[in-house]
Amino acid sequence: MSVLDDLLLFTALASVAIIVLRRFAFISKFSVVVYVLATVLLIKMSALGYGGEAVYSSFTVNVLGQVLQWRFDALSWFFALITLVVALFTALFMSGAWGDKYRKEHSKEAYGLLQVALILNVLSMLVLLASGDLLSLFIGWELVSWASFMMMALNPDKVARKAAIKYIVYAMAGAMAILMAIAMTYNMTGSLDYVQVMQGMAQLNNSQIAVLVSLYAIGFGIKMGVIPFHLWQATAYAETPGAGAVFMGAISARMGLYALILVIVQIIGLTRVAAIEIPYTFLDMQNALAWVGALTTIIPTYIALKQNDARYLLAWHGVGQGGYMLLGVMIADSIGTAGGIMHVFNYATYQAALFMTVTAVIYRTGTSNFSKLGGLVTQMPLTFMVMVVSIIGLAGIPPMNGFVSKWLIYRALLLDGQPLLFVAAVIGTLGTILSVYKLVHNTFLGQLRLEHQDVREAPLSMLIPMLGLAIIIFATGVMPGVVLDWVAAAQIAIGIAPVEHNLGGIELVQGGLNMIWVTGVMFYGFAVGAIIFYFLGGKSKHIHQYDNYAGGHFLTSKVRYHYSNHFYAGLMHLIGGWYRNIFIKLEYALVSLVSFMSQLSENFYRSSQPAMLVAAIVMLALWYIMSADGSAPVLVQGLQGGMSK
Amino acid sequence: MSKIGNIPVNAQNGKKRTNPLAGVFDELVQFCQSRSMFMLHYCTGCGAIELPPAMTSRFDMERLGIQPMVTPRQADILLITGYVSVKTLKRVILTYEQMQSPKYVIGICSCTVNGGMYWQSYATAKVLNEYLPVDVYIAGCMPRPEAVIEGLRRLMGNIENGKGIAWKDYFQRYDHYLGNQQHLFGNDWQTPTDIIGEARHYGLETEQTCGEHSRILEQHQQPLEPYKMRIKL
Amino acid sequence: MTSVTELLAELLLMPFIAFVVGLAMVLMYRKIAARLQRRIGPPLLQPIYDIVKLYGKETQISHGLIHDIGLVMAVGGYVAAEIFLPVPGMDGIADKGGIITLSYVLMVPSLGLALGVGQCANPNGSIGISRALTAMLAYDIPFIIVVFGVATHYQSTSLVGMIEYQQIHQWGIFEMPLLAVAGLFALQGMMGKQPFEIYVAPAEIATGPMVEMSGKYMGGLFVMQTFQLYTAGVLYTSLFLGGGANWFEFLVKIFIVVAIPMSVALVFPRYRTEDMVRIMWKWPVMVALIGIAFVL
Amino acid sequence: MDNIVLLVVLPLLAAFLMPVVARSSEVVARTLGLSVLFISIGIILNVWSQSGQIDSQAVSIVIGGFLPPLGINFYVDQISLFFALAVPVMVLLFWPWHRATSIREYSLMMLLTASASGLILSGDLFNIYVFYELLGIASYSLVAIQGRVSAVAASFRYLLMGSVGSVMMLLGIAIIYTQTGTLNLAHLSLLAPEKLNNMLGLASFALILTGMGVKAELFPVNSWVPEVYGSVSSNLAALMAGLLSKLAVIVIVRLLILLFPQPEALQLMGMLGILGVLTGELVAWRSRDFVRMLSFSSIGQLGLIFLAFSIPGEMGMMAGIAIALHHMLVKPALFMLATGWRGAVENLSGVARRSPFVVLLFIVLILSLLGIPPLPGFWAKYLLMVGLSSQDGFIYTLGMIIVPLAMVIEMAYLFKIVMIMYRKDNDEPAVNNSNIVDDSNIVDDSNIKVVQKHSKWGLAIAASVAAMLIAIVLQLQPASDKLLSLANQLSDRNYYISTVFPQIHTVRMQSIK
Repeated sequence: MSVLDDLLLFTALASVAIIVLRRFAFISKFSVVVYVLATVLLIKMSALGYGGEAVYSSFTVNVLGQVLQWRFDALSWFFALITLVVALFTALFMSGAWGDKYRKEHSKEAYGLLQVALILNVLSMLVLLASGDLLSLFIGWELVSWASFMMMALNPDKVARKAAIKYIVYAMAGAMAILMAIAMTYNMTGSLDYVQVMQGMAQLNNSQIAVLVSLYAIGFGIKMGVIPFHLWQATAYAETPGAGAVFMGAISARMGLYALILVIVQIIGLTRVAAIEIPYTFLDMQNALAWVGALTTIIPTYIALKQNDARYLLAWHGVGQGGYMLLGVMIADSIGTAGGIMHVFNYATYQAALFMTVTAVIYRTGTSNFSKLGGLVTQMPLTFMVMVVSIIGLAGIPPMNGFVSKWLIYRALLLDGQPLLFVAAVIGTLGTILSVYKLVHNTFLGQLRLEHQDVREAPLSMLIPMLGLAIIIFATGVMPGVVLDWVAAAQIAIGIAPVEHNLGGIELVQGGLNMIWVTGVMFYGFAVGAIIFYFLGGKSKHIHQYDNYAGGHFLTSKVRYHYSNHFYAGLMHLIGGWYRNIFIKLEYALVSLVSFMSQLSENFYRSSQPAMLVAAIVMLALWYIMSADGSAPVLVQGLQGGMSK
Repeated sequence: MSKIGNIPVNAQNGKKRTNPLAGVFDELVQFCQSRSMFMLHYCTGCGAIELPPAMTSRFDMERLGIQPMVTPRQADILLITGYVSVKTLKRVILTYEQMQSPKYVIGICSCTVNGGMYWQSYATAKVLNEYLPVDVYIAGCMPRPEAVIEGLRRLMGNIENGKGIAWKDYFQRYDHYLGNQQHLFGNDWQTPTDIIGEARHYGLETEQTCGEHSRILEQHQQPLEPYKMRIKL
Repeated sequence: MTSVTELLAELLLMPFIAFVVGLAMVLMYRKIAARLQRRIGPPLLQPIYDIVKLYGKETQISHGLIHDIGLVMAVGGYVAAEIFLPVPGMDGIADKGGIITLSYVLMVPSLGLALGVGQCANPNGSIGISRALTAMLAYDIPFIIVVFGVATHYQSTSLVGMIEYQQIHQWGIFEMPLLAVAGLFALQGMMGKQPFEIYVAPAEIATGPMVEMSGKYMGGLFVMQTFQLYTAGVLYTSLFLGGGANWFEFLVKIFIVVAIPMSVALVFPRYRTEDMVRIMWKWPVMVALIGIAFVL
Repeated sequence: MDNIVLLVVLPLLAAFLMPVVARSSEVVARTLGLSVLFISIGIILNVWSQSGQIDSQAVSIVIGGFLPPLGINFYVDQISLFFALAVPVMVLLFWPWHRATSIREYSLMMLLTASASGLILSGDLFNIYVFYELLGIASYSLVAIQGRVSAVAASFRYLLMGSVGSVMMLLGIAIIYTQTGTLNLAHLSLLAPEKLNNMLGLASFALILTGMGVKAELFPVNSWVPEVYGSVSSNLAALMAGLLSKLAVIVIVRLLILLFPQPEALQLMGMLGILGVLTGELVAWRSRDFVRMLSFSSIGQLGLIFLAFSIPGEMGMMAGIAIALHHMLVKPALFMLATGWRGAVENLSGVARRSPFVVLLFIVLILSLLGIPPLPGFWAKYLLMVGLSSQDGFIYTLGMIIVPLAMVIEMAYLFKIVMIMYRKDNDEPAVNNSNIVDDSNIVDDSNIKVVQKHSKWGLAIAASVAAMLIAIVLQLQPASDKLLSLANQLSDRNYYISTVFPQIHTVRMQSIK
């Protein structure tokens, strides 16, 4: 029994236990204990994070001439760590007041099912991460998809239901693309074992690789929600019930990136991918994928900018941030890949924290609609603080961790000489800054609404995981070396030169990054600012929000003196017309096409003279077969020939 | 240009200051205050037309460190340029109360001094300093830019000499001003600003700050305590 | 590694120098404005008078803790940014950052200010911030293209490295004239001066972000403005004009750099937000892209 | 071993005796059918247990003492034995107990049993035709006897199509006979490479394919399916969709392997399979009626089976058998669940709250049907995909694209139902049944009763199927080995020939040496 066996077995048993015990009140505490223990088991494998040998499971299955096996390498370990940590925080988050309220509003069963969905998601992700060959990868992949579906389907609302169905259709399409690719891989290389496939890939020609890469990229890309498959994700994650959205938003879609790194970077190898020229463009396939990443940062980010609901805004950013990861990985040098992989960790921390803050706001106010919020900072200061820390991370501004990974990606693009991709990435970041300000402003700043005057801070059980995540966001921002160690190990595992790093960041001849210095100087600056502010000026008086400049107007609670609607009006005057819903129309066209074909087929099945139709078809077929031979009377000849015998 | 005598202001010049900077470099701060004045010109009447020439190239107020500002929060001087109708006065008072001390009021044109040609109007407030502590009046119908600048220089001199303390009067004798305001606007008069609270906060409260009029105010006043940032789980 | 004294000197002196130079730049701006309008303009020490007066206010309003912290972040962020900007003789810490870091550190004050203004609960302020962020989106795109081109050309993201390269070889403005032009255009937006100052629009949204700022809050913004002008000047000088071998050269350069957009600013009216975005995304971006094509 | 013949004879006898016996004693007549079924099962189990070798070795049973090719024989190998067992078992499972069934229906069921067993066991082309006709007659009548107007109409359509089919099949057989002069499969198989490996052979295959295809729900000749399944009882639908279609498929495949070596035959079948998958799933996507949806899904799945069998080589055979067996398990179970859920899918709103366990069962079944790992359906689909990708032809490439698309569409409509079932807001039937059921002129919905309760028997069947699926997952390794041996045996022509003509085998072996 290896530690991996222990981990998988433990999680599986825990899933069973949670399924059985889901209606009991202690299930929330129980699940927290489960995730703690699972994390401990994972930490027992922490040698992986520092360049240790891969851990194999002793459990294998022989089926149809394939050996299914499971193993953990540094990359899986890294992703598994994120998964378990996020799950732990999520479980903590939902264990207390939030869970009680959810139980009250829905039912014990519903809460139990949420716990079940969480553990099943974790289990399926661990199975996916542990996969040791393409077939077990696919099994894990499908398990993850369906576990996610279960989580999404827990929300009984109509919108959520529709989103869940949409998700699963997309996921199925992706899975089918992967299945096609796996079948082709098997036939081309004669095996599905990673090592053998890797060797077999060397024998393939470029067009074969091109087909495989596109199929795998489509399959994994659908899960990540890359352009043009981004439509499903935001609604689905946003509508997942509170704590579920925390988990899903933070890590679920990243499984796509894991598989993509594993298959396209590690097994196929980016040099092979880069060797494929795409006809009629100046791009090779690697560049094309990088562009997909870049577009994925831009388009969803700007869709997020238009959202009027905090959950949707965050979920759309989730899609957009996936683009950075893909972009980083596709730069293919050690810095870029490090940025892409590290961004998974950073993203998971701040996205989880952000979803938690929004859930906390919903918990207290019952809404996440920007038009119905505002000014909550006085009521929920700690939640606000966590949100600020996280949005600084999301926007990629120092000293939070999101900056480091984005810096790596920018740096790699600079070194690689990719001006347009660089600009695209920056456009994405700028859009992010715009929309995170909208998020924090419309929720927490501005005028407090009358009905929210008695809103209280989020309960402690929700605050603890939020603050914990905020600390992680800051700490890994100041000391990115901690995460970069793991990232470097993962890079070795996927066959890329590890990034040269130290505790504070990157050592580079042509300009490195030392976050300890940056943070130090920034805090020195803040200290100077504070001294100037607090010791050089007089006493200030804290005043009521209605004591406000309104051109001489007398403000009362009857007048809503708050700006949240149509927040970036000026910008939208210009770019508003660019939101043409082209992808939605594309999707609709596809559905219409299917519908049209379906109608055609139905007409066939309904035709009232089936027998005549059949006869006609058969006659046609016969005529074809006969005439194909060039001699029409072959039937007659044949019959005569037969008789004469 | 006629000489205008001092307007009676009953402020006591308490030495207590909230600003540590001012405590140390009292003179310096007063000097700077006199040399840097941001004015909010409340263009109530015809006098406003004299301000553009005063600001632009012909007379160039910026030589004196005077420049226009937009909101009461940023401004030091409130220029009332013309007659003040009752309706306007409400806004003027709100604007004044939203300005940050030290703050100064300058009444321009005769209308602000005694109602001027609107003396007989039922809808005009006649004497501005019944409602606000006016630092300087600049009489005339209308006063020329030279007169305006002269008035401003007078104010600068006052500030530099530590005599520009009319703003304290408003805090210290708030009840008096409030009474006049209530007399004009009716007893349900209230601004969203909390002058009494401010007076207490900055230690400017005297026995005349509150009185019978502020008691009337308290009876119907909307609560003005700011939302405290609180961590109440 | 710099010695402790040097470090301390940099930490203390660089923001202070920035402040003093920035004050002079503010004065220059007001003087240029006055001269262009045929006025005399403010006295020599007017910027100091203003700041001292604002800090010397007896009363000032705060809309809450975030209002205060926002101001601290705004000023503090710039203080930090100044330390990352290399000046003659002091570039020890600047070497730790680099141009990408600097660009993002420069967003911290904006973010701080945005948060502070948000808590002021005044829609004019929020509108101002929404416009300011839009403006940032507008000018940062040409600026970042320029940064990319420059960093590619010098094969470095370290400002110190870039300056060294230019002092050995040739000024960037001669090697990359198109990028320099585009950079100047972006600088105009970055300084928030005339054609692109819709976000303060005094008559329309009551100076936008500054609407509720009084006393030391406003004073903080004035300090921030000095830093802002200084940063713009030094950044451009470091990228294109070879930094400064000595202080005199350096100061001359940065004052000239700042004076150009200022002079341009005062003969222009104001663009609307969308027009600003449009013009920023069209001309400087185009010029910068052509410039990059030459660099690559 | 020779008892195997009884599998055909006994039910046939029973079928004819039952109406006669019923005149004297109805009880005896009713028990007669059941007892015959039990006897049949007993016989097969006996055979199975007696000769352990049957498990791996095929046997040819000569009937009447005349040796093939002159005499007729039954060919018993693993797959035919399995289906011979499946016939009585499934007939028993879906026996029309629960109603006051007329003795005629029992009689017809016996006829169905006999002909189905005969069909799978026959080693002779003409017998196959005869049993096929018998099977047809039994099923037309069974459909018609359901008593509903819609059932009669559907039956007529079925009859029409079936008749055309049998004529075509007869024509095909006639061509084969003129070419080779024999009808024994083994003998034909010997002659096929030289005599049937031409256009004429292909034509005869096309004719037989379309003829048999009527039962096997092959693409152009399957438009009876939705009407028939929609109007008969779920039991009969389960039997027809689950068992009879697979029997026809297996027979077609056997003929294909033995008689038609040309690749065009495979391609033809593959093409029809693809069309079946595509149209079936597409129409199912539009259906608003639960049973119709299942019927079209069944057409789609049969298309998959044809496509799988059209892949040359062992992989295709394995895939075909796997999908066929899987569908044989899952589809009847789904039809069993449909007993409680007839009518418009909109009416299923809120079902999950009333009967959560049944819905869970339904989900497990459809997940397997969709091929979600690690459920058995996945392995079948995996084999199909690997098989398809291993081939080069246009058909297979098309199949590679169409099959995943069809799966996505299938998933979309099946999970639309699941979501409706879990809907909370609307527990009342959303719309009046008659408005929603497809306005097809054939379905006479006035007679469809919305039964809101499942029979316990049906649920038990569905539950045991689900349990079996999970059991297979736990026993993947033995299951895949078994599948491999089944496929090997089915695809080996020489093995068939040498089993029927042991002497030829030895002669060949010697000649090779």
